[in-house]
Amino acid sequence: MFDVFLLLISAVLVNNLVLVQFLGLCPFVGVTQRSDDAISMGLATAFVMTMGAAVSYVLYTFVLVPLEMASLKLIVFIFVIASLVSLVEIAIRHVSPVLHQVLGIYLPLITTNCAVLGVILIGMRDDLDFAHTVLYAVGAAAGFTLVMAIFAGLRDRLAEQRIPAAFRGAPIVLVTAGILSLAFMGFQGLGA
Amino acid sequence: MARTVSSRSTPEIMRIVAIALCPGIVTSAWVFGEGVLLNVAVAACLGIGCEAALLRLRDQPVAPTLIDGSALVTSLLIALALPPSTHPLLIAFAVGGALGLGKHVYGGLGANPFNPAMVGYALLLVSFPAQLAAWPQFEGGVDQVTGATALETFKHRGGATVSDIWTAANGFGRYGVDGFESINAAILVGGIGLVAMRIIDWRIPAGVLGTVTLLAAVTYDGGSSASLGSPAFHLTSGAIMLCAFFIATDPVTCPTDARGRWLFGALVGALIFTLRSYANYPDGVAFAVLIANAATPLINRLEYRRVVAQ
Amino acid sequence: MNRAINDFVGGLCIEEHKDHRHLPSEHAPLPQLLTLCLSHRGSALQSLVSPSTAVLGGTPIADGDVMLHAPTSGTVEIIDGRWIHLRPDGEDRHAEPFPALDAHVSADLLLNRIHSCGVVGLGGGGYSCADKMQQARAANARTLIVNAVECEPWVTADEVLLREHTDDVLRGVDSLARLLDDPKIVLAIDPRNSAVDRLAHATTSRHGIELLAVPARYPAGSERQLTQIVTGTRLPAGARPLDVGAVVINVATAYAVHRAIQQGEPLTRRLISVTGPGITHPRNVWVPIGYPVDHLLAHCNGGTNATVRMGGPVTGASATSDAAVDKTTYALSIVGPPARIDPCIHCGQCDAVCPEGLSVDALHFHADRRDLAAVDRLHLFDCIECGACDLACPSAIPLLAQFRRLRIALAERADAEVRAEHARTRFERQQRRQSRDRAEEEQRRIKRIEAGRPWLAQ
Amino acid sequence: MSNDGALATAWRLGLIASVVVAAVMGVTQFTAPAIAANERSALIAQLAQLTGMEPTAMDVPARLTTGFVLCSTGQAVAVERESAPGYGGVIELIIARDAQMVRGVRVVSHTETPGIGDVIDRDRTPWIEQFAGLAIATPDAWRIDAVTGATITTRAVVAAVARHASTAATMAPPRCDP
Amino acid sequence: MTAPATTWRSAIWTDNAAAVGLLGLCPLLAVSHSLVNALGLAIATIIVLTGSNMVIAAVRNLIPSSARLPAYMLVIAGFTTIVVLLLQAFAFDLYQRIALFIQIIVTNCVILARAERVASRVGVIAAGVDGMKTGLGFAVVLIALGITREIIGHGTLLADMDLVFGQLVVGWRVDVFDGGVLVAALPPGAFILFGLLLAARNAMIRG
Ligand SMILES: Cc1cc2nc3c(=O)[nH]c(=O)nc-3n(C[C@H](O)[C@H](O)[C@H](O)COP(=O)(O)O)c2cc1C
Ligand SMILES: Cc1cc2nc3c(=O)[nH]c(=O)nc-3n(C[C@H](O)[C@H](O)[C@H](O)COP(=O)(O)O)c2cc1C
Ligand SMILES: Cc1cc2nc3c(=O)[nH]c(=O)nc-3n(C[C@H](O)[C@H](O)[C@H](O)COP(=O)(O)O)c2cc1C
Ligand SMILES: Cc1cc2nc3c(=O)[nH]c(=O)nc-3n(C[C@H](O)[C@H](O)[C@H](O)CO)c2cc1C
Ligand code: SF4
Ligand code: SF4
Ligand code: SF4
Ligand code: SF4
Ligand code: FES
Repeated sequence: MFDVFLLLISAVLVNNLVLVQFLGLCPFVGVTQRSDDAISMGLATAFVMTMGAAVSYVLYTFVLVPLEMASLKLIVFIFVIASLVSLVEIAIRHVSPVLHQVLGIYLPLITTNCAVLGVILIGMRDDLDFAHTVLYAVGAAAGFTLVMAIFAGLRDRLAEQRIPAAFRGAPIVLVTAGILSLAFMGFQGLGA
Repeated sequence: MARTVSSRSTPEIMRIVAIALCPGIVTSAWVFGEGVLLNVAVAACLGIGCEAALLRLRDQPVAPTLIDGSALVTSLLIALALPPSTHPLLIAFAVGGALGLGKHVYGGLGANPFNPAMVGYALLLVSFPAQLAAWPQFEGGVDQVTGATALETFKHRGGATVSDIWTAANGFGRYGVDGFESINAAILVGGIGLVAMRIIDWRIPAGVLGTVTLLAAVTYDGGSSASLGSPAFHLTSGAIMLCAFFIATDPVTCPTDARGRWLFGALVGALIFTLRSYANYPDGVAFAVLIANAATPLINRLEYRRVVAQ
Repeated sequence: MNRAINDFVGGLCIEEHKDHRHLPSEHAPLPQLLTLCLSHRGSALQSLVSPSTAVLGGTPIADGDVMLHAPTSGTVEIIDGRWIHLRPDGEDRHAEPFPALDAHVSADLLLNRIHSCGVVGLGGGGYSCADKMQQARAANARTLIVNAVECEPWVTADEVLLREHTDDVLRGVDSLARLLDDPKIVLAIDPRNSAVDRLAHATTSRHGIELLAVPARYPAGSERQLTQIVTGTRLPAGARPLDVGAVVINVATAYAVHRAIQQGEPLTRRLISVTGPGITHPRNVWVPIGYPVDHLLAHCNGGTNATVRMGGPVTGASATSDAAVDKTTYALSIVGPPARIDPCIHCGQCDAVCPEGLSVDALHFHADRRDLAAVDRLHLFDCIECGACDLACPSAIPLLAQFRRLRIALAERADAEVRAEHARTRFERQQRRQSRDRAEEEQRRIKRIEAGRPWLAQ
Repeated sequence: MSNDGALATAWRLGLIASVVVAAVMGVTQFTAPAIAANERSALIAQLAQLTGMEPTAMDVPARLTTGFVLCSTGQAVAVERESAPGYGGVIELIIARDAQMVRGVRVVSHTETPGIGDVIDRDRTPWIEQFAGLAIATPDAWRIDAVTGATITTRAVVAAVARHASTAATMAPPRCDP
Repeated sequence: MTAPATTWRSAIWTDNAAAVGLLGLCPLLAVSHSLVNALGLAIATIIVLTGSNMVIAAVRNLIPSSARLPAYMLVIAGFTTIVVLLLQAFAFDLYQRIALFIQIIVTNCVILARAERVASRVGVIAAGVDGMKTGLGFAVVLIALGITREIIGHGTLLADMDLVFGQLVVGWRVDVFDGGVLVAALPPGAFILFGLLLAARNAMIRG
């Protein structure tokens, strides 16, 4: 139980996907202009991330490796993610049109979000078993959603007119992300 | 409009905050020697020079903005957070980081989302952690042997009990005479002055100190070696008072209304306790404040409301 | 005198600066020219006189939502559609007043008299007194609140009027009370007011007027806040006192009602404070409506139009160079040199004092960027323009002035839509606009995102 | 879209997929030996560094377990894991020793403060090489200075290695399996 | 058919996908703490971009328009895998340092964008050149950030270059100053320094 907690803390805070691992930065800087967009994107990604990690683990361990086709893993994972995104979209549309309205437009974007693939690959690199892979994915996804929400809040002040011209737009976004990442350095050692 | 009531202006507020830091500075100098005053002098000069340079770089009028005094407050807080006689280049790094990256890239006074002093301090701490651990061995205050502060000893307490740490650690006189307790007490005095003058909102220090006390009390087991420290230990060590009264209260970077401020104070307190107890850097203050700053817009948004029933 | 047991939220204590409260009122000499505006609270008045007509004081010269009378005898000189210029002949002859009405006339007669004497709210709002009472009757209002609070610093006109004409004001209140069905009458006043003793004396001999000491906090005199103090009910956004069965009447209005009913005299002059930090001798002066501001300032040895505000120093708006006193001008405030303005430090003082609980600093932030949608969302239109935020702001940011400008901008935008869509109710229009905006924004957002690169649309 | 169209699309996509998969598998076949060799020589190089020996490919087992004995030119060296409670968490070590002495120590993973505690990382400083050649029987006589500023980290490592050594000294020395 | 006019100047300076569009940020920030890593990733990215662009251009008439994206993704993933395998075979040490982010080239949005916008419309050569240009733009940013972070963060320049260029360049390492400012090599430094570089670029463009 305790190590589950530690794994989650590590994935959410200490080794935060975005701020420490550098994964999922495109949506982080791209879809955080509005809070509700950011949170919806975070949730949609979280879903695909968790499912993707689980399915990929199974496919890799029980299909690719026995067939000695491990080197096809990138191709397979990318298609797992893309199919999941489509499946999820269809499923959501049928089950809950409301949810579909909220998440629908973000789903296609997730295919090129490297965080999803990154989480799968990291789980594999660290030799996590199935349960830990899924747990790690849940934690990473939660960390992703958390910083999406935080950053969306911060962006209001980044529209301040007094920001020096050279810093407007991307530079100030990056500096702010840097300071946020600096703040997250404080979690170093937590749960270790 | 012209002022019709004698409320204090922003520059006056900044000056009063700087003055309220003086008991802390003096006590710190008494405890750790004149190296503290050197820090303060260097930081203040660098801070004002840096602010002027940045204003010029931004094509802003220098003189009127310089006298708003916020750069001075930033510099003094940095000076107090550093070990005595820190190398001027390191101070320059922190002050430059604070005013440049922490404040002026966002457009100067009032526009920054993060506490500038803590941005500068954290940049320095992460870059030169060894140099920032160099607090002088404190007995007599002169001999410049470095030693672990109580918080570091606490961090890696091995078999030591809380009271071992208290008596053994550098700068701890256990209630009273010398060390971090007296510095924290002096800062508390200045902080209470600010509360009394209504320059800071009492809810923030109350939230910070209350949460730290509460968490420490709940987890306190009588002081065994596995304890996370007693409430008294947490309330007298490190930068806790500085944080509660001077840092977390920076109006620019904390929420604007009462409920938000309670929440913010509690968040800072909980983070300090957690980071002190479990994370790598000994005093989690800077990181706790920066993280809470990041949450401030969200907290404020909770409060975008009308009190009136619609 | 009773102390109020209820209080309003927000607000702040300020220094009063009311030493001139003890001076007797004065009379201003007739000026060369009176300027009377042909619009009242945004709606036009029809002129009843033609150019170069000679008129007597008290002659009706314009009609519309309210009536306007000539303050003195003289010649009507120019009418350019917006203004009537009256050049006094210096003799100050007056037309025959209406007959006094006794205590038993019908309510309709009373209301009629109040209307034909041009009585409007003199507390600053300027709403037609007859209309307000008519509505109060229709809504069966049970509480009549007489507003003698005068919470603006530096302003003492109501106080001096109340002290010098205590009984007349109370008679006016009686007349108004007669229009309602045995209402509870509350005279709300700041306990420091110099008329308190006389009032206490005068009200002991009467029944049914409660003298209530309100909290000495700005803006206790604002009707929404005052209603909460008196009734204990906080008014919801957009509600008026009448919605909780109360009607609020200013003391000067009550006095004007008395003059109209018992003296038959139209409203053509009022007592105003010429005051503020920029003048050596603040005082209270009776002036005819239409008195040019520059003339009055010269008479009182203070300031120029550039430094004067129409109204109190807190809520008053800057005067134009040709401004003149109108019925709602309760003070002219000469302000000192402008203070140094610092950036907003998000200290939250303004939010803490805002009696309407607005997120003022957020409003300011979005107002700076002229983000009209955001300020609308943050309830700019619930701002009562009290200026408490200005008083609290350590950076001396002119928040109220900014909000007023913004409201005008928003109102103009709304006006443009009204013209485009013809007459529909504001409610419906807003509803539709909101849902359309939402749909359009959604469309745009979907397009942006479907382009695969929402982040490029910085 | 008509069925024909869909079918054609599927066919063409299938074709592209087959070509890509074939290409990848081809390159896999082509590079597999080199990659395997690289992986092995990297491992061997690491073991050489750790133990101070020059093991040949034949000496190194195909799959490493957490503890194993490396045999090279008749010498037997035990390579084992150990952990130390550092400043910021657990430090994972790998220790090589023979019957008499410590052959080498490396840090596998740690969460010490960057810039302070990471002196133990061979990529940063050679501090950890001091252990090579110390007698396992007499850990008390080791003279390894703690690093100022990283006292806790370095002491923890020294203590862990010493503990490991003294336990090892009481056990049977590593032997080469026939 | 004329190729979409992407000039070298626009690909590298004015419309640089990484600098202007903030696309493909993850690998950029993650591997730029030293120049050698940055170079390694830059070269790999250029190869994938150029290769996939050329292949897609070559088979563009074969690709059914309704299944464009899966087809592009197939090609890109195939190319990335091949580069991964080649690196493992011929530059193993380098690969080990940047393994994760080499694989993540698959999801680099710039590559997909070029496939869609250019490779599907022009000839093989033009598509290849476009891929080179775009890749070079990415590489320039990577290298600039790599240099900055290596100098500030480690106080060195060109350290470990042998991982890319072999034994020839072992002596190239320059020690600029002692120690370095650690934060530059850590995650916060990546964000902040890239922000500062972009600000400098903005300032230069504005003149
Ligand atoms: C901020 C503010 C302060 C006010 N203060 C007073 C006051 O002190 N006395 C007063 O009579 N009216 C004051 N008013 C106007 C009252 O809200 C209200 O309009 C008036 O009392 C109604 O009476 P009337 O219609 O007779 O003018 C204030 C309004 C505002 C917005
Ligand atoms: C799932 C998905 C993700 C995409 N992500 C990106 C991206 O991150 N950046 C990008 O430029 N194009 C991306 N594209 C491609 C765009 O949809 C679009 O085709 C490309 O930007 C060319 O559009 P334009 O010519 O209108 O600029 C993506 C496409 C898909 C299907
Ligand atoms: C930010 C910071 C990080 C630290 N990190 C470590 C560390 O990783 N390892 C360690 O042993 N000590 C660490 N310390 C502890 C101090 O360096 C401490 O002063 C030292 O370990 C004990 O002092 P001494 O070496 O003079 O006995 C850290 C201290 C600070 C302030
Ligand atoms: C009560 C109070 C506390 C302050 N605390 C800080 C602080 O912790 N750090 C800092 O850089 N500036 C502080 N300042 C100064 C100033 O508000 C700060 O530099 C702004 O963030 C600059 O925009 C403080 C000012 C006041 C009035
Ligand atoms: S301003 Fe507010 S807090 Fe201060 S004295 Fe007045 S009521 Fe009390
Ligand atoms: S306030 Fe001035 S402009 Fe408005 S109606 Fe009155 S006199 Fe005319
Ligand atoms: S002027 Fe408006 S915003 Fe300011 S305190 Fe008054 S009601 Fe609130
Ligand atoms: S009182 Fe002034 S400085 Fe403070 S938050 Fe409000 S506007 Fe900003
Ligand atoms: S490169 Fe990571 S999300 Fe685009």
